[in-house]
Amino acid sequence: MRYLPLTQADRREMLGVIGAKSVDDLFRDVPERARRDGFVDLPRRQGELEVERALTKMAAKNISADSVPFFIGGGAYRHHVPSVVDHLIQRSEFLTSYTPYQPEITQGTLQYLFEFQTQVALLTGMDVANASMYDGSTACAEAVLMAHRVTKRKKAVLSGTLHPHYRAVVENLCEAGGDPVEALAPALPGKTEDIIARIADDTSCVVVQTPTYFGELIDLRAIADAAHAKGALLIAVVPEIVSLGLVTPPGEMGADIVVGEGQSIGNGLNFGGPYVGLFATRTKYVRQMPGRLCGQTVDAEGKRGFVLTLSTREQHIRREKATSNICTNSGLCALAFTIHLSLLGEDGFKRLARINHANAVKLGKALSGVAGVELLNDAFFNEFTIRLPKSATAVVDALADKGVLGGLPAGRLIPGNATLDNLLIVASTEINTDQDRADFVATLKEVL
Amino acid sequence: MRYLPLTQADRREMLGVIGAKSVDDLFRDVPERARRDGFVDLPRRQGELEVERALTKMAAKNISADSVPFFIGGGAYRHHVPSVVDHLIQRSEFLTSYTPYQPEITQGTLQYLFEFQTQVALLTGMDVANASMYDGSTACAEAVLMAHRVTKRKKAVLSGTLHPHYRAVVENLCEAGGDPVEALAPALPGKTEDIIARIADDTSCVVVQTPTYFGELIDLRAIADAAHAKGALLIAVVPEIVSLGLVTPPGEMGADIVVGEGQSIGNGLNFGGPYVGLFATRTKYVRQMPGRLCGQTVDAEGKRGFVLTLSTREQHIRREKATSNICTNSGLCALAFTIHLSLLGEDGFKRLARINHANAVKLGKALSGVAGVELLNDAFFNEFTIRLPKSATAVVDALADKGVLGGLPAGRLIPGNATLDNLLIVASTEINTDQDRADFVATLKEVL
Amino acid sequence: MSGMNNQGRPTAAGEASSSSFETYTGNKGLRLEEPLIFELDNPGATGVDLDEPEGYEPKLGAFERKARIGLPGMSEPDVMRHYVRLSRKNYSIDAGLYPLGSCTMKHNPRLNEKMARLPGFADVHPLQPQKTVQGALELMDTLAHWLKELTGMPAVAMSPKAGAHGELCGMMAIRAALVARGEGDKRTRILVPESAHGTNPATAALLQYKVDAIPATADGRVDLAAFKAKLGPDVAAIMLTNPNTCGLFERDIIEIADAVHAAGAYFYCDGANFNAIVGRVRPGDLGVDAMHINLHKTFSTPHGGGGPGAGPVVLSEALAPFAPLPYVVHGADGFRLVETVGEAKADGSHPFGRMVAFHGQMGMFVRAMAYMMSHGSDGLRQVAEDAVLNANYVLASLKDYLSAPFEGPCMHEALFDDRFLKGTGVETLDFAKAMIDEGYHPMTMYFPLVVHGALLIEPTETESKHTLDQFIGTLKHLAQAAKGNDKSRFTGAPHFAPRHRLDETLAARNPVLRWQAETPKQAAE
Amino acid sequence: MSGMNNQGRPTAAGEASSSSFETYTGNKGLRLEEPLIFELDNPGATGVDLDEPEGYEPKLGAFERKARIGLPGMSEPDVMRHYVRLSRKNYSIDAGLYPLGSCTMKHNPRLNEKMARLPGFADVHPLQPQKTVQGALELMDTLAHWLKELTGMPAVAMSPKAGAHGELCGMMAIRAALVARGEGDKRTRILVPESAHGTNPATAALLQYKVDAIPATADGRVDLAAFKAKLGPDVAAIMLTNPNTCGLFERDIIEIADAVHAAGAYFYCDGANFNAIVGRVRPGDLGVDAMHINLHKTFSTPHGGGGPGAGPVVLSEALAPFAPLPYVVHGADGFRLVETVGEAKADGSHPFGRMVAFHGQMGMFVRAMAYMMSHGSDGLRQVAEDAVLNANYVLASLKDYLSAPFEGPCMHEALFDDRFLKGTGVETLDFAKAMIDEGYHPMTMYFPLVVHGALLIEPTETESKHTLDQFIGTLKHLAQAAKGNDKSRFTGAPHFAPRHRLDETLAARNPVLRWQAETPKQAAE
Ligand SMILES: Cc1ncc(COP(=O)(O)O)c(C=O)c1O
Ligand SMILES: Cc1ncc(COP(=O)(O)O)c(C=O)c1O
Repeated sequence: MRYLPLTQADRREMLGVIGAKSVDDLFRDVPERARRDGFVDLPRRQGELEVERALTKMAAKNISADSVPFFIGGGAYRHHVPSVVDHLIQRSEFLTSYTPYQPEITQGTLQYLFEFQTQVALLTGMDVANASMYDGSTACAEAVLMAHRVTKRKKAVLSGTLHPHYRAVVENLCEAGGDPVEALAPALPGKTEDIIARIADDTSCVVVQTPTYFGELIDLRAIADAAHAKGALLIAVVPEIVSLGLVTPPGEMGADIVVGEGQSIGNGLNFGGPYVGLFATRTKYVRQMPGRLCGQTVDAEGKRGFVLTLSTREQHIRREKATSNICTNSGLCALAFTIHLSLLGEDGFKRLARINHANAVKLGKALSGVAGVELLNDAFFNEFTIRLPKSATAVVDALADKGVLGGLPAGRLIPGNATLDNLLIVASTEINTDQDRADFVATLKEVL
Repeated sequence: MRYLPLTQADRREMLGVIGAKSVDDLFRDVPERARRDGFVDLPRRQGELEVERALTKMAAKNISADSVPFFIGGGAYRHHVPSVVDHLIQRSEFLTSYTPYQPEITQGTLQYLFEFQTQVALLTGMDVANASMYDGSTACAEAVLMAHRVTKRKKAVLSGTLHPHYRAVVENLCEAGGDPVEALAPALPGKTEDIIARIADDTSCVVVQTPTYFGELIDLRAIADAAHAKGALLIAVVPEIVSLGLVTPPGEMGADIVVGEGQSIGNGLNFGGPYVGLFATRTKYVRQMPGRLCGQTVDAEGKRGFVLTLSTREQHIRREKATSNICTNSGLCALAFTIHLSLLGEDGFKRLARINHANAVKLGKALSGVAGVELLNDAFFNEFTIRLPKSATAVVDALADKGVLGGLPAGRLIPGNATLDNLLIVASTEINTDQDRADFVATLKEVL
Repeated sequence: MSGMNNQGRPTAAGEASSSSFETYTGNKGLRLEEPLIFELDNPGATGVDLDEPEGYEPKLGAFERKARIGLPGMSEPDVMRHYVRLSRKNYSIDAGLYPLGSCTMKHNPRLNEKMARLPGFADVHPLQPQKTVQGALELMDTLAHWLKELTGMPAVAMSPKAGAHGELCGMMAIRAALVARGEGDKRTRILVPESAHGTNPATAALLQYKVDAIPATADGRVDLAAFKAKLGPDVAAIMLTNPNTCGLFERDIIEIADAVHAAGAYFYCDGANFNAIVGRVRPGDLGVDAMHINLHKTFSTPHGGGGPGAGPVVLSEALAPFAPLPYVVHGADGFRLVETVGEAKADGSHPFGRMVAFHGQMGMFVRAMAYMMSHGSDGLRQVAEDAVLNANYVLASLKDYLSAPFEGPCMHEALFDDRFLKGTGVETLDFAKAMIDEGYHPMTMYFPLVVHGALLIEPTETESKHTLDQFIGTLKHLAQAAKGNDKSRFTGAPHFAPRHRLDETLAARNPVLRWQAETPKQAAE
Repeated sequence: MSGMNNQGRPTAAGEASSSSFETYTGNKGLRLEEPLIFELDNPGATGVDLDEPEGYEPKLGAFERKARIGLPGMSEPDVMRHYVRLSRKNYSIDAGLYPLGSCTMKHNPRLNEKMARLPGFADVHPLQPQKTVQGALELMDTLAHWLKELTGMPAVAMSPKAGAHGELCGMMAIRAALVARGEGDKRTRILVPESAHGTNPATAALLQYKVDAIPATADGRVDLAAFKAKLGPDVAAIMLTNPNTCGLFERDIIEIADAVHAAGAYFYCDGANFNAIVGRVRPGDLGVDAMHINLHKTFSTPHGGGGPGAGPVVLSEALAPFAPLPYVVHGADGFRLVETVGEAKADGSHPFGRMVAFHGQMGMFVRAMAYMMSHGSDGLRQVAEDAVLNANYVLASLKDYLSAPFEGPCMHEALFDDRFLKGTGVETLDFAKAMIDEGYHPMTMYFPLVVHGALLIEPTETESKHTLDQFIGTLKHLAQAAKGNDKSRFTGAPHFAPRHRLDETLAARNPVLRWQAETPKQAAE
């Protein structure tokens, strides 16, 4: 088998050195009952050509985003990733190294993590960021647990316009730990939700997303003040990180913890994963942070170098007292993020954000020009919500049949809420051309 | 522009250091008449996304070999190249380094060239090989010039079953230098050509290809003896190097120089280039070889290392006295060749050759089962010639319309020879499945 | 062309001189220093060409970001060079043996990378209409089938993002099952061997369970008597790693499982070491109720310098109904992704909730699938056998030079302790750092905690005998050097790496976690 | 996991020790030794899984190969590691400045690599029916259009495989034109400046021309008077490089061209240095009859450690009819590839023959096309300006520290000589090798031949000012060190590279050009 270097001759020789008659001998500690001879009931080995053909065939059964006018967002966004990014993350030295526990021979990984942490802190307007979490939703749940540790309280209040999956992940983790969660009902764009009224003395944190599930931009300042007044923390959630090229960062609006989904920068859609969770906070809370932190130090010669640090927060040192159980995170996705953002730079990143916004504004205009279609948002970035004259799910299906992937029915992730049935959440990024928008509008007219 | 690091500020500052008022200043040696202000009449810069879209559209206008049952050979063969190969040749250190003129920091390139030279010598059964030529056809022409240098004669005799393009390249180079070339008429498989009769006292070399243009395997021994008897050299041409996994190498049949096309190993079809020319000969002729040679030596610490050597043969040292004008060759294609052959190894390479042969034999059987179709070859490797009841060009066109790329009409490269009109040269490699062959046969029946 | 570089002047080797002086650039040949991107900022430069949108009419309300963000400007060539130079400071599997015990650092086939990049997998949105992603769902379903067959378990939860996340998922399923039985509050204790990986107790703690440590026997396994003594009506589960972190198979595992079940508790198995038994032993035959599988270990998805990974969890009949959302079912009308509690209830299951947004690590699923299909059931069995053979070869070859706390045979990793260093003044850490000078990544150190100064070596099946022999020779040589009095070679190690030993104490005492305009550049660059 | 590696044991930096001792493996940290594949042979191992064909009935006649070939057996992981380790012994543009004069080592965008791998370009056979390759022919036609526009020439031959092959093609076209005029035998002399690249005289010699050297003036250009004196009825052509190999623009080029034409000869221009003028000066406006373009220089197709390249040749009206086969024409029915003399004659042209099998370096064409489209006419003009600006910046910054033979401004490369080393005992070669220790690839040395101990520096436009400043600082530092008496630093250089200076004399005296079972392995591995 091509991946296995040992030959039969090698095996014989090695068994001799070991002093074992056979390989079975080495498995003698396995209880009789559990030993299997013969192969598991699965296909046998295949050559590279065969595997490639089979998987290529499977992949071809999907409609890939690059093959149609594409407007789906909802927490994952299609952006153009420069070819340099994918080339660099495939460098053996990045792709096939482990967590940098031996800093003398992993400075490459450590330095980009330090760069990543700095970039995330700058984007979010916070003091410090960690070296990544699994994704935005788990980062959000970890933020809530961190708020509990900081405030020594147990109750989280979730905005109703938090991404429904994020809400479910937070609820799942908190409730498994026996901690109560209060989640509001979704308020549509335009309507403001009175989350401040829910902040009580036992509130550990308020979790608010901007842009919201519906694409609306939210003012966090008042919420931050109210939360702080009650000794609670404000956790801001940013599902589309590109928005921070154009939109006031939560750090400037009083957030105590900012979590986000970093997929938009450097990472593909990948049907939902792997993505990269962003986690930033204030310096004073550093020792309560989950996940890995890379720090600057010097070596024996006094040269600058980087190491994983403050690991007394982590499971491998603190075990049941750790701030989280996370170990493997999203290192390589963080590298892709860091490289793409380095390529963009200050000017490129802001321009990218302007293009996204401009495309969304153009699309919103075009769509609201369609009879019976209403744009609900006042202020948005690259995603917004429209009300259709009929079921959004039916419309999206019909659009798909005609070769347009036209958005996310608001009700798909919040089932059983009739007020959402006709709402369609639509995103537009730099990848969309005028032609894409024209096709969308034309096809929508057909199916309405 | 993304590839240009200088900013306007940089440019101003640098002009200051130089003491020039403007960039135009630096171009002051250009005659007035030839200075252009304004841009050449071509499109302006485009972003990566735009370029990618435009070229992807252009590429989509071609029928790629992977999308249809594919049976074309004729000097370029479609084989499966393991993914490792393409990954490794894209390593920055291989892809973006220059010719290894500074051996202390190019041992990577030099060692694989040494490995390549050894592999080529082993495959061809010769003593030494060079570090690659442009391709098989130019290697062939260079071999003839080398034979002229060795024999101090000027006349080459070319077999009629030498690949017509190779013949054209040899004739072009020789005639440009005023040297005569005698080329025989193509002898069809089965018919033996009496090339021995053409060998005279002024013959510098005899050039014979095996497998031939028509796929037939040729016995070189008698030709070698006859050539040597007259003081001429035998140049053997191997267009499908994979054949040497199964077929007696020219080195064992008395060839003095063996040239070949290495594309089959490690390199894609690429519509004809870049490919990699193989060039091997006997030790005694080394100093008459064209192209680069990598040799083993030691460094100041006595450690083994490799360098380019015998460069007194080359243009950069010997100028008009050089053995060739070649400078840039096919380094990276040679690397791909070396990696792929390393992956195959002795057993894998021979097995690959057997699979190719078996597939061709099966196909030959299947095709000759079609009414009116006749297989002409007695002994062949993975390519053979069939006679069709009508024009091969018409048949190939009809097959293409039905989604089968069914071979090379013998007459395409040898126009104006009526005896070839109905001959189709067909190749089958490890990429062909039983389904491919069945589709070919079925479609052929339809179009006949 | 630079053909003239030795025009008429062939270099003669001349005298070697291993003098070591400081260079002007700080570089040393191909060992290149590199500043931070922020120190390379060239304002106005960019590596991406984008045109300003025409007819730009912002609809941002009061939320326009005004201030400078502080991102550095760089062209593409500068960015390329920066990260290539950084990469060259890393060790990697592709460059050499990476014998980290418990990490299963095996060869990562590039075929898998290529397959994961097929647009049909890589460029598909998780929320597309399901009829447009049937191939993606088919891949998840096929991978699930392979995992179930290989483990002999009836169900699998695919969404966990890594091993620790899988542990959390499995323990949540256990908790849900207990709650469903009305024993949710009653069972508050989790038994965890001392040798367990840190994520086990950390996971239990996340669910507010009390962690109760089980001692190990002299032969490195669970102390059966002590374990049984700890069992009781308040025990929710045992979290056991098998093969365990000492690289040993838990001989009494079936008896343990039976006892756990008899006590009304569940058996969580940490499957990080599945590579040792894949294709030969099915956890389902051992009485396991839940086990995570690190696709980034056993099934070779690359570690990527710390992730991403994937941690699907196989579940027993008892736990299957509580599997989290989403999951794939195969109906007449093709594949369906069950995303909501409503749909699940209709299927008669009771998902405990959702682990993560969307559906899990699709990119890793494709890689693992390509890896499994390439090996097949025969190749996978060979994987386990060769992994175990390699580890035992290392153990047998070194046990007289280093010191081994336990008798063999071991499974996929060979464990040593620091007794062989006693009196040398060389510590486990120093010994490991000296391996760096020899061109090796050190093995796992100081884990598991049950042996002193542990050195845990996992070669994996993708190392050749040739490689192992050189590695073994090196360790023998270093062990001799340590016993001789060549101490500075160890305490000063590494001598030849891009950096000498780094001051981790300083880093923790005075944390510098991000670049700031005023950060002193020091030696870098 | 190796999380425990510093469990409770943060490393303190401890004392540095730059002791240098020999390691057991010969490796030094990340500097890894690697044997030859033949020394890694593991008989029976293979890196490719292939099944034996069933029903195998050979039709090989008497030609079955029986003996062992001698190829080593290796698994995929071993092959991967071998070549990754080798790669790490190389310098590359991606790792640092590569200032080889005359080589135009600029950034190689990965977009170009990606485009060249589109199946529609990479997986197309050169002999497919033309209707199935219309996109490929369109690309060739489009690239040809760009090359003609940029050079101001009416025709281009696309098939030459590299610069030298392009020279051959251009000279053949000239010869064909002369033959057509009946002057084929009469004109036997080619004028070539002393400063010319070796391929120029070598090419002329291949065509049996007599090479007649033209001297250079004190300011590094063609001596007009000497040149005119050499003109005559037996001169076939002049081969002139412009900008020339001293990095200077030939001020009198138009006068030279006129004189050549007046003498009935042709003007071949070596276009290897086109990067200096692309988008700003069109060779067609200078009276050039033929010029090759190294796509692997000006248009950034990667050098790949020595190739492949591509050398299309643009041709004047006078030479266009003689362009070789094949070529692409665009008709009503799409694109057509003219492959035969017959077809060509019908078009009224008289191809002199064929340079190569098939149609040229398609893979390079795609890369160059992507590069050109990315820059556009505006970006390409900027390329020339920045290339020239960078070179002049280096010249101006170093002329007082090194010695420059000619007055500026230069074009795309800055030329220095070895006068600044006089009396130091340090030779040009030693000075260059010392740059390796500083982390730089040396510049081109001892070329062009018209200056003594030449140092030819071509930074290209893709280097930032930041990079140039560090490079300039380094050269100043080394120049001072050479003038001081730090001689061993130079003669012993490189000290820190994977190898010390190599014995090229030994290599040539006793050539070992292939591995043989008995080759002593010596230090490697
Ligand atoms: C024994 C063991 N359990 C659990 C884990 C955690 O897995 P992950 O890092 O994927 O979260 C690891 C890996 O580090 C491990 O070695
Ligand atoms: C001035 C000059 N002419 C011609 C050549 C030959 O080009 P190539 O190496 O592509 O054959 C080169 C490149 O080395 C060169 O620098």
